[in-house]
Amino acid sequence: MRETRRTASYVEAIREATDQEMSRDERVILFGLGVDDPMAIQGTTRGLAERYGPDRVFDTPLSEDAMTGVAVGASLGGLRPIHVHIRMDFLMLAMNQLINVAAKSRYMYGGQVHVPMVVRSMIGKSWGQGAQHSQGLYSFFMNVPGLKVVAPTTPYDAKGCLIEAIRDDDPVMYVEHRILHAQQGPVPESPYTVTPGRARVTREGADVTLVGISFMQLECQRAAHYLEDKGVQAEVIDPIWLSPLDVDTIIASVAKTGRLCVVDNGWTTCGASAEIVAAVSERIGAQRPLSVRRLGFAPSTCPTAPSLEASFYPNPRTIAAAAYDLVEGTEVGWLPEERAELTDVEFKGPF
Amino acid sequence: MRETRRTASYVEAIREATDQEMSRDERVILFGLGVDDPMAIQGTTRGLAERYGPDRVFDTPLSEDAMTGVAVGASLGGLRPIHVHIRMDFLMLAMNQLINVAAKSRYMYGGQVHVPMVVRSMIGKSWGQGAQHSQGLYSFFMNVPGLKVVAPTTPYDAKGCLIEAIRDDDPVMYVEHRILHAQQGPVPESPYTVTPGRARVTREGADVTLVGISFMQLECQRAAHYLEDKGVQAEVIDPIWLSPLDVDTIIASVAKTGRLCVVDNGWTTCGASAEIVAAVSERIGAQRPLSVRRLGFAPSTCPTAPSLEASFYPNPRTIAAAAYDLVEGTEVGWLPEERAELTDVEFKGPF
Amino acid sequence: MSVNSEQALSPPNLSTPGERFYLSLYRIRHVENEIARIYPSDKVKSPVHLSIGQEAVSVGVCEALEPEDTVFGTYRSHALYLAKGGDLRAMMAELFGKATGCAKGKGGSMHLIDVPRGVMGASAVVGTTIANAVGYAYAARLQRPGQVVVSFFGDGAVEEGVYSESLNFAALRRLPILFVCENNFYSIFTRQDRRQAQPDICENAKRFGIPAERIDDGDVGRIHDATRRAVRSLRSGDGGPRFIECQIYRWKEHVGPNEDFDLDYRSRSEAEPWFDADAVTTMAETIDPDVRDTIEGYVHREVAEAIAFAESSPLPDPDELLKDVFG
Amino acid sequence: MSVNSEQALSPPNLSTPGERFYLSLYRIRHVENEIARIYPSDKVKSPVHLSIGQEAVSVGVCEALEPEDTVFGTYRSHALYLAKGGDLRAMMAELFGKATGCAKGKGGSMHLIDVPRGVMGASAVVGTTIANAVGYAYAARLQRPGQVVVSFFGDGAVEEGVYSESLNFAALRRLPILFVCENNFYSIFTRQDRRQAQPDICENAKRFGIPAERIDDGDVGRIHDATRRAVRSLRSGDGGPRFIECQIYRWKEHVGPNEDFDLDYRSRSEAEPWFDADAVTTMAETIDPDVRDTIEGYVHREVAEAIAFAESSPLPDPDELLKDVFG
Ligand SMILES: Cc1ncc(C[n+]2csc(CCOP(=O)(O)OP(=O)(O)O)c2C)c(N)n1
Ligand SMILES: Cc1ncc(C[n+]2csc(CCOP(=O)(O)OP(=O)(O)O)c2C)c(N)n1
Ligand SMILES: [Mg+2]
Ligand SMILES: [Mg+2]
Repeated sequence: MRETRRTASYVEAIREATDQEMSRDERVILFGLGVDDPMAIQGTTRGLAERYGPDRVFDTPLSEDAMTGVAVGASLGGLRPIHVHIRMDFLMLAMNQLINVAAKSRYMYGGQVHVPMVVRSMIGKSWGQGAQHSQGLYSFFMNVPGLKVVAPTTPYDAKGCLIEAIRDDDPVMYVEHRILHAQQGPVPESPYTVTPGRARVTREGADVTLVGISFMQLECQRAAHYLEDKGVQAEVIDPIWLSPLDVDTIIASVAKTGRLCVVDNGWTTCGASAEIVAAVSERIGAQRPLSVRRLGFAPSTCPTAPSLEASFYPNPRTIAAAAYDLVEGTEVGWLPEERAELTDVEFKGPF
Repeated sequence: MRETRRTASYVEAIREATDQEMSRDERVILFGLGVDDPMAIQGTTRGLAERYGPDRVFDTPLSEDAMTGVAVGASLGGLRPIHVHIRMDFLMLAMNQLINVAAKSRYMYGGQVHVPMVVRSMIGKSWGQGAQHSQGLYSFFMNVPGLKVVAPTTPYDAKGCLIEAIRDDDPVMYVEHRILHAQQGPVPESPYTVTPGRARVTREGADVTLVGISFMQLECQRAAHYLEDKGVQAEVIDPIWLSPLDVDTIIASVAKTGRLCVVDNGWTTCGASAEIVAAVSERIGAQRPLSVRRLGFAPSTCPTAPSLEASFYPNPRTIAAAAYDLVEGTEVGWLPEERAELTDVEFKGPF
Repeated sequence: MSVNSEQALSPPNLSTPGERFYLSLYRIRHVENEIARIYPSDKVKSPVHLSIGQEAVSVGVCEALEPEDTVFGTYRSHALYLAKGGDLRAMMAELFGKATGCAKGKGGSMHLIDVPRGVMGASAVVGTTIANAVGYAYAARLQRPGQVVVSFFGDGAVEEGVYSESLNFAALRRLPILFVCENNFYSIFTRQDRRQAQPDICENAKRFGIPAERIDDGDVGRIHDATRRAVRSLRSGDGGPRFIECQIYRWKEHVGPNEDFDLDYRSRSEAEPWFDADAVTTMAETIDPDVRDTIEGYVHREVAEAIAFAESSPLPDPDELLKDVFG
Repeated sequence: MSVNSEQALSPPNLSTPGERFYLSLYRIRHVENEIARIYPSDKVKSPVHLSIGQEAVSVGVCEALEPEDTVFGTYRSHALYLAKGGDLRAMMAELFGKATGCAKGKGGSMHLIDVPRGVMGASAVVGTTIANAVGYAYAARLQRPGQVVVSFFGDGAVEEGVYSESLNFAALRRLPILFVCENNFYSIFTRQDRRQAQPDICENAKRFGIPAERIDDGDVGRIHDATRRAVRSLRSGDGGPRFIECQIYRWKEHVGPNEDFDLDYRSRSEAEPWFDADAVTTMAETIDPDVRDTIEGYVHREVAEAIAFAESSPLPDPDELLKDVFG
């Protein structure tokens, strides 16, 4: 990680990465519903339409399927498109082009072409987003060879991973979480990249390994604080890239702690958490008993009532509780008292 | 399992299940590209258009997205549609309606409606099906609460699961493998159902547990024969239903064998095999070391050249080899000689 | 005017269609104004896409429907839900995330439903309910001849592939469905002509051989008449789908309770003619003042009562989280 | 006529456009007849969707293109690939699953590609390449003004949502793309009027404001002329997309080498007029017999050589399986 004194938000990190790459490489174009409108995709595209003009930055019709096909075709034609979706849920309209075309073109054409596109999409949470505005469906993209998947947590990684994604010659699914947009953190001004397939140990500890994906990385950090009260030292890992996935770093940690809790922003069944648990078990499960646990969305559709929604998601306290159970080897029933400084900033509109 | 002396093919089992349910319940309708054409979806819909007329059995425009929405809407309107796709790959065009609408309607409308639809889709293999005609993508549907998923292997289960799916009040993804269509087996004539969430132990053994999904169930049976040569007794399990998934039956077996090899018709990353391995590790991995392994599609797009395609898929010999390594606890490097009677029937056109 | 609370909750007896229209229009406007008023208190923990300014479409169409006819809407469906007879208290409770909500607090403002009144739901993903409405119409034709289905959607939905696919199938099978495009000229901040190569939506519908008619002034009477003609043809059998484009104007921001003319993507002067043609005001002027008082008084009490109901209703039971996933 | 093998492999010098057309038409026909002949031997381990009977479309259009123009096709693209100049040996090797194939044996008959000749691929999922062609045209307009893109698709693709979405975007942004609908009246076994409420495909295209022209007789000259007019407009700048519907007839079964009139979904009498109007035969009659012999002799040798090349080529190296997934 580079040193820097500059602090910026996740939004600004994305904006700056896009801006720098667009000015460096005129093949980079940016499009999607709303990229040039007054909201500017939460500010992440602010000013870019003015700077690079309507040929390189443009709003589109409501046509996710075709516009994804356009991104593929533009890539084949020599451009490097960034296609933005304000909700990951909408990618369900683009699955044919993503799974059947973008992921496969290089291979099924025998390496003669490549598809250097980036698809940005956002996971919603809270404030009544509900059934169709809340899903984290990146496990679909992890499943299919030919796509890369990245879900940065910090502003630092937001910038470095986006630059990496833009420069990458293969399609990259770049996953943002709406609550992360407000995060502040160190972000070097000049361009830099964050290498695919390298996880980061964000906190060291000997007792239990917490792997937190995207927004759940923050929740894991908070959970680690709660666990301190019980004398439990959690090691926390941010995979950053989900495909390629850095299993080695996770295994090194679990080899030490013997306990793994993967906390995801999606459902657990066949999810990223299933993959991580399975990969670890496959590699080192024969050597010693392993206490593993997945946490993610409750096995239901996301409800809108805040009282229900609260228990739909893992939170720092339930994560701490699950990790503590792993450490104790039994269901202890401990749930820490809520501490104000460890409460998540509530996301509130504009929608 | 019911006793019967009648033998029938997988194709006939599907046809008969559909026929019996359509005659029992006039709300059942059947549609999809080609259901009333001379190929009759490999024969699975033969004669039904003539018998039930064009209002209840109909071909459709090439409009997978809308026709899936039509199935949802017809369900809301009181019908029980069966929507057929000759390739699972084409479901990528229908993901919005499947994931965002069918799976969620009951919940997001507070239980006031339900969506009793069945989606039949087929996985292709061999004979140059290639990149876009070969995928087994059911892990996507397992991931999302609100959908049931079934992948029957035998003609017996093909019939019983389809009847169960049609009678089920929730959307069911019914997955067929093209190579299974030719399978023969006992199929009782009168209607019966195969209960969701119950796996079947198809062969008993004490040394290693093989879980084989859909067509890979056959390959696991064959692998078990190869393993006998090494004195290894494999226990083979067919999960039948992938959602709800019967983890208990698998765990009971692994508790006995200490070794688990899951063989799937899809990619392993975030696949059904990841789920099964993760669920087992989560439940009993803390008690004892577990040797677990996933086999599935190679981490590439499906190539057409037969020489490459052959190593894209697990086969009885590679399954046996992997299982033997689990038993020996190390990479032994054994690969059984091919035995003609254990070779798969090659699938050949009509396409 | 003083009534006791019993009376307050039974709707006034109205003698003319105009009065009925006014009740429905005024009621929707008042409900949404109240939502906008309450909104800053954060009691409504849900995005709200208000129909203020667009009420004439839902009212004009739904007044021409029978109770057993069925409608499908979008995330902007408060007006449609109410115009079709959807339960007001259940709607308010839904917005408040309460157990008594029309979706038990699980759906929110974007997924209103009232099955007995023929409101068959709404989607937050643009375009999806068009296909669902077509499928419902297929079922209706098979099982309940004479029933009419109406699919409401915005001008943005026309660009989605599912729209073309759905219209083709509906026309091919001559289904009893009325397509109503509520064309407010914008998808969020983007004008129609920046999204559609050929923005004549009626022409587009005719691509599928579907008779299409445009009402370009938001006149509730004209919308109603056009719907009656369409519904007559639909009910009588095999004529195939009909299409009405209603041009109309959204007064508030795309989502949320405020105006947004300061954002400069559209001008207040563009809106002025629509303010002037406001269906609620226009209709009010045609109603006898006493009847108007009765109507408005009734509405005020009904809405106040519904909000009180929503506020005092219990939260969903925690174990509701895992219910209704499967049957 | 006797030539040495060197000469045999360089194409004959042709003096008229008719001769050029004939070479291309005859060559495609002969290649596909050879594929059909070899097919029962199971050497071609791939589904084949033959264009026999439909060659005039690919030839008529591609003869009006420049080498740097780019085309996108479907799983039924042998004719398109060859007409645009795609490498024959690489195509045959691809069908045989060999390492020397145009996609190294990884794509098969349904995914032919020849980047230097401007054949940018083909998809087994109906409709998908339409959007890709539009995207390519977007890149072309930005980076290579004057380049023309052609999207080929069948009558079935018109029903897919992506078709409408793609035409709208192409028209909205006035992209340099020619849409060519190869209307052979069937999607597998299903006639167009059983799938499309309004089967006039040109009308449909015009709803997006795209000028559209129908060639209803499979005449290669008319197709060529229409394409030249369209291409002239596209190359000159901002006129926006063009559309040509070519009605044509598939002689063989949907997939595979045989006829299928015995299946009764269509009649031989429906096909007769198309057999009579066959572009290959018709064009042959206009060519000087000596030149014709030269052309046919060249083609026979070239095709035989290509098949021999394919047969003798090596299988892909086993470690190719995991290559080309990522760059
Ligand atoms: C498939 C899809 N794409 C994008 C969005 C984001 N979105 C929400 S509302 C909206 C505007 C749709 O405009 P229109 O159909 O005209 O309806 P209006 O809001 O004007 O009533 C958009 C683009 C969405 N919800 N679904
Ligand atoms: C999205 C999709 N749906 C269905 C199919 C199955 N299918 C393969 S070819 C074909 C026919 C398409 O007809 P048309 O576009 O007219 O092309 P033609 O085969 O006549 O050249 C169909 C339905 C497919 N490949 N892709
Ligand atoms: Mg609008
Ligand atoms: Mg066709």
